[in-house]
Amino acid sequence: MRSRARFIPVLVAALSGVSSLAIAAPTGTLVIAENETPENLDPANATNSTVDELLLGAYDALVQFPAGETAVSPRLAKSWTISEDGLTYTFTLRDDVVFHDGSKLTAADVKFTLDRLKAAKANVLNDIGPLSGAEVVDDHTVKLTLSKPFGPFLSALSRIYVVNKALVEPHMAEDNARQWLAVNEAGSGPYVIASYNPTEAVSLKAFDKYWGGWDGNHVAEVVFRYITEPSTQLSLLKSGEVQIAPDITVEDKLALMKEPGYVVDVGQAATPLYFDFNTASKGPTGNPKFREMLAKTFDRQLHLDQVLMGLGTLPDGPLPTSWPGHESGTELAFDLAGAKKMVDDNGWAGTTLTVRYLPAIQEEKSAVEQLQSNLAEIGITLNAEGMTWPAQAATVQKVDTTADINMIYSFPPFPDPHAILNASFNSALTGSNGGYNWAQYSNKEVDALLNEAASSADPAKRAELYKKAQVLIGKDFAVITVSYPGSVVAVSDKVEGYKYNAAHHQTFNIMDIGLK
Amino acid sequence: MRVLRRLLSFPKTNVERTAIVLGCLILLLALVGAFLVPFDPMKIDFRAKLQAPSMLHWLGTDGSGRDVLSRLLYGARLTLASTFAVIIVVVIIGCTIGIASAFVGGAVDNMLMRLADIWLGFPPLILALGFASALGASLEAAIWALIFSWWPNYARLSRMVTADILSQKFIASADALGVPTHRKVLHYVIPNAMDVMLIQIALDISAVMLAISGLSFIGVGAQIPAPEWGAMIADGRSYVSNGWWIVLAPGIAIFITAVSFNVIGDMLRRELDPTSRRR
Amino acid sequence: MASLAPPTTDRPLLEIRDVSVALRTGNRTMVAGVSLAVRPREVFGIVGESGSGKTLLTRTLLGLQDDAYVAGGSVRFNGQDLPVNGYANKARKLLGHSIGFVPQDPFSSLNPSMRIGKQITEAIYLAKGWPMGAERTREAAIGLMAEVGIPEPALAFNQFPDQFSGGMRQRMVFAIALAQDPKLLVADEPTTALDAITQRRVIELILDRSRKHDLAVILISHNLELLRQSVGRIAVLYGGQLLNIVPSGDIGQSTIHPYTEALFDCIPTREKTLADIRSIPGEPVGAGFGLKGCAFASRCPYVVTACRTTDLPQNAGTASIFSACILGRGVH
Amino acid sequence: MVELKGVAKSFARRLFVQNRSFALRDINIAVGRGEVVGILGESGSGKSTVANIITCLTSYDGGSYRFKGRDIASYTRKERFAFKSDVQIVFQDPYGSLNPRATVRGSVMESLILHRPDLGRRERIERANALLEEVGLSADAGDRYPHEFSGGQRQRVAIARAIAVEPELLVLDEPLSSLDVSIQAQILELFVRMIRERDLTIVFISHDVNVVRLLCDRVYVMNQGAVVEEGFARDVLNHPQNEYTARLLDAVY
Amino acid sequence: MRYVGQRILFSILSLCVLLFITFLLSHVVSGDPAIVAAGPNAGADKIAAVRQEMGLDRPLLVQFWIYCSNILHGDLGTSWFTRQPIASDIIRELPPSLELVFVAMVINLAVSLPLGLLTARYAGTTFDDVVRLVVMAGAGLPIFWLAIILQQVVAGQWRLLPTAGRLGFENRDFTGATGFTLLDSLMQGRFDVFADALAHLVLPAFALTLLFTAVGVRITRTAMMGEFRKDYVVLARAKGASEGRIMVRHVFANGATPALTVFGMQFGWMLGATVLVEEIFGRPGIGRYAVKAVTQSDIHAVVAVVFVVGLVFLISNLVVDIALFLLTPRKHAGA
Repeated sequence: MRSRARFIPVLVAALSGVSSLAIAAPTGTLVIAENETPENLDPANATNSTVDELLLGAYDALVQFPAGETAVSPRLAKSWTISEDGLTYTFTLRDDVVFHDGSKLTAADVKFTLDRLKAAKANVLNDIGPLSGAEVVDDHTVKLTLSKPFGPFLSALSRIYVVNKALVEPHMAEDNARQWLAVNEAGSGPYVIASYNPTEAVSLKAFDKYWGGWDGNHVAEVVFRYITEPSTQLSLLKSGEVQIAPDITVEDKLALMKEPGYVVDVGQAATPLYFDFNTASKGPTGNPKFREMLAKTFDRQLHLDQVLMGLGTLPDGPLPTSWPGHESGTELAFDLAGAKKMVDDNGWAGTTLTVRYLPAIQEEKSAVEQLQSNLAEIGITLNAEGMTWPAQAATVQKVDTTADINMIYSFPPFPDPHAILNASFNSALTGSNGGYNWAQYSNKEVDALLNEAASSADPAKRAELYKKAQVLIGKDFAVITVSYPGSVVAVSDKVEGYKYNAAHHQTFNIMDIGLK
Repeated sequence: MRVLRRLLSFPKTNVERTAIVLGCLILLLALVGAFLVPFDPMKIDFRAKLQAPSMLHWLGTDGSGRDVLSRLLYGARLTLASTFAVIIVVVIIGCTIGIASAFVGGAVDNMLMRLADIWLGFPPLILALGFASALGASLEAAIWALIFSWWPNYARLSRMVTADILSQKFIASADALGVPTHRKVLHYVIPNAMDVMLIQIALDISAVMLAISGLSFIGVGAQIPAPEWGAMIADGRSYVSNGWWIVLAPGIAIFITAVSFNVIGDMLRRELDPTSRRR
Repeated sequence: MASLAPPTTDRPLLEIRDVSVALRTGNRTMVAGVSLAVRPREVFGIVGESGSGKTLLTRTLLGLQDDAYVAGGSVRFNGQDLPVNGYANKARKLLGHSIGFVPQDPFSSLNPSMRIGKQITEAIYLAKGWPMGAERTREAAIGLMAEVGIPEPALAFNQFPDQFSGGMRQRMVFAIALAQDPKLLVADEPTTALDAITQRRVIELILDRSRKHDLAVILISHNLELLRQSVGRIAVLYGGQLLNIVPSGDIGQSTIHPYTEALFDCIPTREKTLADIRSIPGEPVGAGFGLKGCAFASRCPYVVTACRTTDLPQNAGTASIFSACILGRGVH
Repeated sequence: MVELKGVAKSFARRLFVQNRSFALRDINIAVGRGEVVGILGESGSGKSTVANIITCLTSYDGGSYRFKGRDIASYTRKERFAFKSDVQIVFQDPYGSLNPRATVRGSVMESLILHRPDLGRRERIERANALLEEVGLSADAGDRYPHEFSGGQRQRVAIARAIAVEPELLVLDEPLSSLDVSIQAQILELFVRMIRERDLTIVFISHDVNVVRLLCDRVYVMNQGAVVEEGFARDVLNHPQNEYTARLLDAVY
Repeated sequence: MRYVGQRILFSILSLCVLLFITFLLSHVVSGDPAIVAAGPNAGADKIAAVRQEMGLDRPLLVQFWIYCSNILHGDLGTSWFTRQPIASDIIRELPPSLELVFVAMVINLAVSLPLGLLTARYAGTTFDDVVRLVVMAGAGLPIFWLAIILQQVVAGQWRLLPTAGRLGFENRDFTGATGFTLLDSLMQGRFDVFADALAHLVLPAFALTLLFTAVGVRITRTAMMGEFRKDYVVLARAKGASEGRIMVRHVFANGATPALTVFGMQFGWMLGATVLVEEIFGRPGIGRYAVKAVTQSDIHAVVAVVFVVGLVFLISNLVVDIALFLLTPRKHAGA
């Protein structure tokens, strides 16, 4: 008895040792705190980071930005060719990809995905511009055609998550499967959404037939816990119930930097925060002179030093300084005395404005308070209305329901000037057209420059065009660029492999993470 | 003079005396506090943020470097003014409906009171939440929302008190004299209903205040930078780990105010309520 | 007419000497210097206007008044002394099963949520433990109900009080009070809430029971005429003072205490005409009036200065007839 | 003066309310000028409802009520108002029958304000003081509020209030029942004096046989909403014909 | 039985008023319901289609009728936010809240009834004064503030109880048939899960209940005081019944009846007050759902919450009233 008992574990160890050479089975559970609950699971809403962070694990795209990189890598697509005129992209798909239900992923699924998004008028297509159609060449070849050349097309495909046609198609009837995909998942990604309780937690479990294999250190389960309170997130991080806490206050993050057991990761984010002035308004912000005055009333340096506690970069115009095509000095510097003079000269004192913002985001609130305080000094009342993202998004759908000022983060889906400038300043993408141009900004010259830049493939030419556009935008005083905060995430030191992904801001590279 | 002497004879215990002193102090601060504030309650100074209570900032500073004491004093007016706004409107609307209902009687009375009964049943916070969400988030919306959900309290109470008064023999005496209705309302009903209303108002001050601050806390009430006490708590929530005083101070302010008015209301009930006075 | 048995010479059943009662809040003395003795089988009346202290005195003596206590004097029941210290608890323990009590308002003196039978059997059980078993207790209770004149007692046994009229309820209260086979029954204004015809029936029920079961009764009432026709002796309370103990037959006949006389002159009776009615001027003095001397002095037609300054004479020997008038009025 | 013929009243069954009083059936009551008429009955006999009908405080469903020869139903608004100064009522409960928030003088003056608009303020005050004195209260009592008075004193105020408009008919609805014995006698004496001194017709409603016997000329005995016996008080209350009246008289101490 | 009939009739009447109020909220107060229903990023053509689909071009009365029949068929609309039928969202969110309110209610009753009875019995004593002071203080504590403080101190500093959530990490996969974790865990014999769920409930339930308990003690005390003044208590004492017996056998049953009616109403009010605690304690539930819906302007979801909470309120009142009626038949048996 005794000797056998001793023998068996040895045998098991030997066997598992053999298999671990081929595949290291994912182990452990990673718990990530998140302060906003997801709307749903629909890949059509992948523009929203609380949705994207779940989809990123559950779905695959044709190409993807690996965390920490600025160029796309092949994913579902092994390789691709681009036609001379830049209008046709032909992708060769991997042949070993299976969906979570075990069926093979083919070109038909890719075509179906794109057709569905088009039919559903999905937000995620806003970034993809002139896509006109998809065509199945054979099982593993798909051809996408554009109506005109579009430089960042490949980058934009990184948020087009391919769905399982066989599963989704039966639910297309009324609403393009929006309701079905809102709570069901039809992906091929490394993780399967195991449970979805959007007010409590969402759990993803490793998919054992993942085409990419499970080499290296991975977690078997990822749980997103929805914890609104920064303080609760902090205490859960400290009690070990949570390993990643992105939403605790800057002050707490600074304190954690000095504490053993935690790592505070500061990612170089390229997500500008704007005050968008309602440029189409019949009210005071419709007046460029007035906007010029407003443009002088925000102290960015103070915001960076005291609100972000230095964890970010000082903005110089709407584009990140390090990006190609950045033009310096297009926005006015902080000059409250100058603004005061303009107010006095024009008799603007006593004006009341409204700003809408997301109170859940500490730095937005602080920025609003800062602006309120400054404007109060020059005789202008700024009322604030705290909202949640979808509610605020609903108000900008009409010019007359758009507040005088809206705070908005631009989360570029890929690191290209187009992703920021086009989304925020192209008149085709104003709030009333369903886009993120919440300044309702419309300037034909700017539109022309942006469109030309988008269809060009020459980097130098594009940079030049974007520079010109920035100058024009600056002259119209459409926005104040408030900050470029770093992506500061507090992580337990048991976590291995966390890396900030600029293309998927506020998500987590869960497929790279393991636990010590 | 008479009334004042009578009022001064009310408090019987030290708790009640303390409550009255505190209540008056809070009302006084609400009136003049805005002029006493040591710092500008709205002025942002990020360099001074999250300072613990000190000789300079007695209650510390908040996450935007504003003096908590100044905000508290300034907020006293906002908080109490909203509370009283709700109560005044609710008393006027509710009592008009209630008194009219009692006078008209019959089916109309029955219907109105059933309506009020049912209305009253719904959790005021949820009803207010629904209303506020329809109106959009602002302190005014929260005030209207509370009025919308609170009026049946007074309609019912005033209808009950009026019916009780109308059933008394001095009203029958007045009827025997042919006293006209308007005179009955003004000279008979209102003066006699006053005490009960006063008690209810005193007790409702804390309830309404808690409701308003609750709505502000949820985010459908006062908006930044208004230092409404509930909003201040909401504001300080994220700093509990490194700025506990930001949450503590307005909470204690609400607590003290609510308890003071509760004690005063209870005292008034003991002294004025005819049912408890009769031994 | 009712039994007007003369005071017997038996040893007193209840004897109280110089008893005073004070309120717990403020320690105000409400009733002072009351001495009287009730003998076995005697039907004894206590009369007084509202605020005279008659209810307070008796309830306190029975240990039933929460907000008052026996502040002085001595109480002796059935040969047993009751200490003044911690009086209420001891009184309730000692007197509970020997004295039956009937409160004034039949509409609130029955527990509305307990079946009538249960309320009676509870009294039996509390007095005797449970020696006779549930079935026999039930029979005893139904017998008692029949005895106090409840029609269909077996049916009523399982019903709730609010299904009965005031008169019926008062009978049930009697059944409860009698369930423990007491030696003394104290009835505090038992008929005030009832109509005249019911009132007469209930009083007769009490007197009948007293005769048949050798039960002593203390009947408290504001109605002097009722007592005059029902009881043997009447104690007259005014302003918390015991002014007079008088045989009922003497009222309206011979010299009695000025207050008793004045009270009798106030009441319209069958025999009187308008000319016979004489009111007492002024307002009644409440219990605990706190002045020296006689409480009635301010309204007394015979008043002299000494009435206001001299302490009232005490019924020190708990004599069966007593007048507190210093002028000697009403003293035989 | 008062003539009730076949007056009936039923109480509608309400959904949630149970009414304890009996409906009235075919009531015939006549009161002549200067008479003191008693209405005798136990609680629930309907006697108070009769009082309310006579003073027009409640309506009736059948029969007719003629006051001074004219049917009440034919009165105009104005006449109805004038009627109120002809007929007044004093209730049983002295604690509830005065407005707690008006001074005693105010309560008395209320009648004058309404029915004697010709009087000036000073005259009204003087008259009120005189009335208070008449019912045995000092003039300075007028500034005080009802709760500062005893039951008997309040009843005096209620009487002063009722006679302030110099009514011809005074309805007394159990005016003695909630008073102490010694005070009952005082108020009774006050009534006797008033009847003697003022030109008053009185309807005296009571459950107290002995008081009715003393005060009233004629009496109506009511039981369960109907008049069971009527006649001169000394006849009815000494030699009752009706079985109920006899039982009632037997029971009384 | 007539009473039960009346009570049910009254509840149906209440339901109509409830429907009316919610209709008012969603159709009149909120502006154009079509825009709301269409959700963000909807064009003018879509809004027009929605308007026709919802019958908004028809008379108000007809709209009310459509609205009522929709709701009574269990169709509470679709959340444009979660894109799910709101009814299914609410079925998911209601059990955790009811569970929380249930535990809070147990605490409430366990404290209010005995304390109310004792303070009424010993009214005017130091004990009474102290309890009343504590109660008065409890009635002035903002629920949300108390929740934060409790969480920070008891869970954060002392680490006595869990900070947030509904179940501990090790039980995160626990599911059951009813959605009530306490019930499900018992049914499956998982006492560890039961204990875990209870531990997570203690703090939020306590924060939720304190204010209601303060009111509960006061109401019980008043009701009991009224009973202690009645003569049947005197009669019971005269029988020789002990104080304990009087309190338990006589006074309690009579005084508890009016108090229990209030507790029945408190159940609904507490459910409303979950909006103040659930988010702080990171618990799923109808309150958190409501706050979310309000801040997202998901008006249909808000209206649905108002409706459902009102419905729970109606039902809990109906149950309490009928239970009281059945337990104490005296009031109506004769009628």
